[in-house]
Amino acid sequence: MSALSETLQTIDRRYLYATLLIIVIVGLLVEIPLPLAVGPQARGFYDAVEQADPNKIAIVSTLWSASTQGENRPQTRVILEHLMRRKLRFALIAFGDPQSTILAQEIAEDLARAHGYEYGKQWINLGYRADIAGTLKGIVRDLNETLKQDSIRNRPLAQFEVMRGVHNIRDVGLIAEVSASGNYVSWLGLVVGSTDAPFCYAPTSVMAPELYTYIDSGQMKGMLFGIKGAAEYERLLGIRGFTSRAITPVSLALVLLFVLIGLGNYGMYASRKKGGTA
Amino acid sequence: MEWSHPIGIWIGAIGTLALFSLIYRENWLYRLFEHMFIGLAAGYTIKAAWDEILETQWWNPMVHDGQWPWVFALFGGFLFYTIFTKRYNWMSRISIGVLLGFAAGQAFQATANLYIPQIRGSFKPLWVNEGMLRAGSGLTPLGQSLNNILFVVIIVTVMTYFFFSFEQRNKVVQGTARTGRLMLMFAFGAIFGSTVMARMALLIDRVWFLMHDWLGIG
Amino acid sequence: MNLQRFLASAFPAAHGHWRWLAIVLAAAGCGIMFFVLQALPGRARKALIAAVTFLAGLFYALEFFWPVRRGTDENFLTFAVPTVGNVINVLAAFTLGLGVFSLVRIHSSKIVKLREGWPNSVVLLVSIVVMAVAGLRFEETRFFRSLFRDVLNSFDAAMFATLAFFIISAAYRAFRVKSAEATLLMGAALVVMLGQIPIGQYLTHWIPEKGSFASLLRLDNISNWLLLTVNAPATRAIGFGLGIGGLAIALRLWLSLERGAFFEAKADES
Amino acid sequence: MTHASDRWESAMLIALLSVIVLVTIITAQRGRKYFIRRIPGLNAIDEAVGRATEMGRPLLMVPGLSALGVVGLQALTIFSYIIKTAAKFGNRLIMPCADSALYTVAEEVVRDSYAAAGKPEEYDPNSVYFLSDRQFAFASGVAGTIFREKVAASFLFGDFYAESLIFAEAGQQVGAIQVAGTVSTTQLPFFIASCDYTIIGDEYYAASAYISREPTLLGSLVGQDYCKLLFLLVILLGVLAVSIPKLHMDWFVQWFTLG
Repeated sequence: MSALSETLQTIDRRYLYATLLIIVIVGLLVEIPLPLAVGPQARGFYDAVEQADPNKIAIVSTLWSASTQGENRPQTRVILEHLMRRKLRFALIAFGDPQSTILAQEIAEDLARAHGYEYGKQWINLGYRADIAGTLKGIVRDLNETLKQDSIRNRPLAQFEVMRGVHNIRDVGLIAEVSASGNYVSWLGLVVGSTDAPFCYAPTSVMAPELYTYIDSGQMKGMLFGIKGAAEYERLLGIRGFTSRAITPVSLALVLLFVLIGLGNYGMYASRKKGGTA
Repeated sequence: MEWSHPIGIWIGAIGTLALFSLIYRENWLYRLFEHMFIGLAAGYTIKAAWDEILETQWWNPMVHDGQWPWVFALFGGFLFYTIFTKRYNWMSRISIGVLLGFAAGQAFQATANLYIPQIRGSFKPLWVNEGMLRAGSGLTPLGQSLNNILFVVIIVTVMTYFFFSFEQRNKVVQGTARTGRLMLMFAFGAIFGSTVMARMALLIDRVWFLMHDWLGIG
Repeated sequence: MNLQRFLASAFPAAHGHWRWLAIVLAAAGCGIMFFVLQALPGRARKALIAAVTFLAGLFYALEFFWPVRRGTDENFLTFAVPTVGNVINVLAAFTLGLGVFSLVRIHSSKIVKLREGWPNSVVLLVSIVVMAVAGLRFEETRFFRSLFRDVLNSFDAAMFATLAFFIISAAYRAFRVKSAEATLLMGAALVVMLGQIPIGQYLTHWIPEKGSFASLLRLDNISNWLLLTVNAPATRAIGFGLGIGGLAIALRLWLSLERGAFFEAKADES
Repeated sequence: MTHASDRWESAMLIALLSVIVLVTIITAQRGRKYFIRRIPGLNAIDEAVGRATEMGRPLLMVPGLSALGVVGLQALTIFSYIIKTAAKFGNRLIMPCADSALYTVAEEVVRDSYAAAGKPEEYDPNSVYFLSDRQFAFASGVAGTIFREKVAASFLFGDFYAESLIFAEAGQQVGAIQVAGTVSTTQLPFFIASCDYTIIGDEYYAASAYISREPTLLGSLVGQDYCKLLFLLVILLGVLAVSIPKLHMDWFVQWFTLG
């Protein structure tokens, strides 16, 4: 028995890596059609976009680089898909990582073709800003004076049809951010208190647990819990995108981990019961 | 216009495999692609700093619109670089001080907007009757009351754990603080599970890129 | 007292060829200021740093606390908030160069001295130039887009994806549950995660979602309950502590109250 | 709330917090003695040093990826306490750094700590070294050292990110006694599950304040405690107000209702 309890505790990591890789490949190829329940937070996000004021513009802020595209790219895609379905005007803005501007632009261009959205008429990219707090304080007061030009055509904002009638935060109907960091603190601290536009957040799963206190206090109207949140949103939109396929291997990998932790601890427990070394 | 190109996909795929080789052992191929990655990322930072900010918010206003005071912003920016010298590096503390000062000044409004709504959100009635239930919450008044009591108890116990300016000899306080620390474990358990989920999603994106974009499977 | 008109008259915009003259004069002014600064004794330097930091903070503190004019949402400083935001952004954009500058410095000295691994440094410097030039001059080309999308993105994503392997092997070996705390942590992780993924939800999907006491046993309901009724107050309480701590640090920095080896030594070095 | 005048009472609460913290800091700097309790984490450190010295193998101290700032400097304060405790037993010290600026200060702190413990000759200049500023190169380098040296105890204090689990796993593998402390909440689960003791959130600041006896830190921490008490009092009063409508304390609830 002690040989088994010993091996259970020290499975060589190469086998673990191989098992994980196999599980992910199989999970991507063979879809296990398990229903995914749509949680209240993803529904909150969906309802906020559904009920957003059509005469006002939506701001979609992106704060992720390719390092977390596995979660943030599908989230950005489902949010923009929903905005375009509801024919809402939106403006992209990026903070944190300079790459965010182009990453969001690419997704928006791709979806704009499918929805007949024209750059400058229904949507615009306001580019990247290095300092977050100063920019957000400026946007609350005067959007054009703070941001000056768009990022793609480098022309003053007033020249774009999508920005007509948009002067400050009171002309914004929805604020959504897709982020790999804790930047919600700047929005909550400097913007959300100055408007009644709903504020929704799409963090990587790592950040999600910290946000439930803001959902409870009503400061955040909705939240997408990493890749799972994106998969729930795809179900709400009735589309089968990448996340609906990816959620299966994610689940299998989690099950694998819990099984391994169980084995490791059982091995330790069994060997300790016989006075073996822990 | 197309965003990707077969040659680019090949380089990306080979780079992905080279960087994955780190899990086996640090090797020269990993180091080569890591240096290429650091260089490309730094190069992109230069492009973004100029295209997105310096050209539109500093160079154009200064040169085309005649707002000459922007020259002082260049001087402020230059002072950061004195950090690389021995004699003048104290001057970098001036520009750093300006940025720190601005951030510190915003702390008042940020703290108010971040924490006052959470204090207000913590005013939860310990006894809930039918009328006070949120529509569609699916909870009975008793259920909501128990939830509210638990919520307030956890806030009090966890906050007690983080008091340092008086000795925790009193048994009740000690018990409250220890309960607080155990309650924290629920929060950390949730973070642990979510972190694992986040990392798996990143791996799946890469494996799908290798399978679908590169090899055309699936 | 309208601060905006006063500033506009104090710093009038220059037009036509006057622009270049104004810029050159201002630049000369900065040059002189550089030598004046260097001539300052240690005590005056510390006072200057403290004053500059205090004034920068005073702008936002005053703009927040000063009562607004009746019927409007502004006080005498609010007009300047966008411009100040631009100034900070420009300064922050200059700091982006610091990382690149130190990278170039380290790796070029590695090449010059032919230290071990210098070929990788050459690759690094070439990559910086290729991406910077492609991004600034050839942004609308398929070359740049593929270099960005297929190459840079792939490397960035791959670097972080290796974490998935680390976390599986490290978590498996590190989590030998030895204390009550670790047991509680693992139990919470198991329940919260099972309630989030389809496989976990499938175990109890046959129970009605709402409306009956049985629905309390659904894994996704338990998971949401744990997140909203146990995890939320715990993170909120930690947040209060860290938030007040953040305010305290902001005050110490704003008023230069920070003492201790690092802050003293730096300023007195002359 | 864009301006304080949107809800004066809430703004005054924040102003009151600031006044409290400023008063305690300035009085502490003027010599007033403030009491900070000894957090259990420091007992765990003493116990770890004691058990480690019996094994005679080296002690590892890692300041994480912290840059030269508040968190990094306080990690060095905690390390100096450990060095003073362990100096008399003569265990070899290993301290790899990931930030070149922090490395220069770390060298000074370690040398001064040995001198303060009356053992200047024990200080080995090679014990503190700059390893790499790349996250994973640093992590795998430190893990390699842990396995090669079979360190007896591993102290992880400062800013940690995704690589935290690599340190914790390596230490667990060689059976080292591990004590960690960080303010990075997202890394705490991994330290709690694999280290013998973990110092959480604000405790990190309390540990370094207790050790350094630095007036500003002590004053600030005591001020923060009073502010936390104030928050707790407001919450309890609020709960009372909404639980017992007969008290007619709606005015109190309105004070903290924004927007």
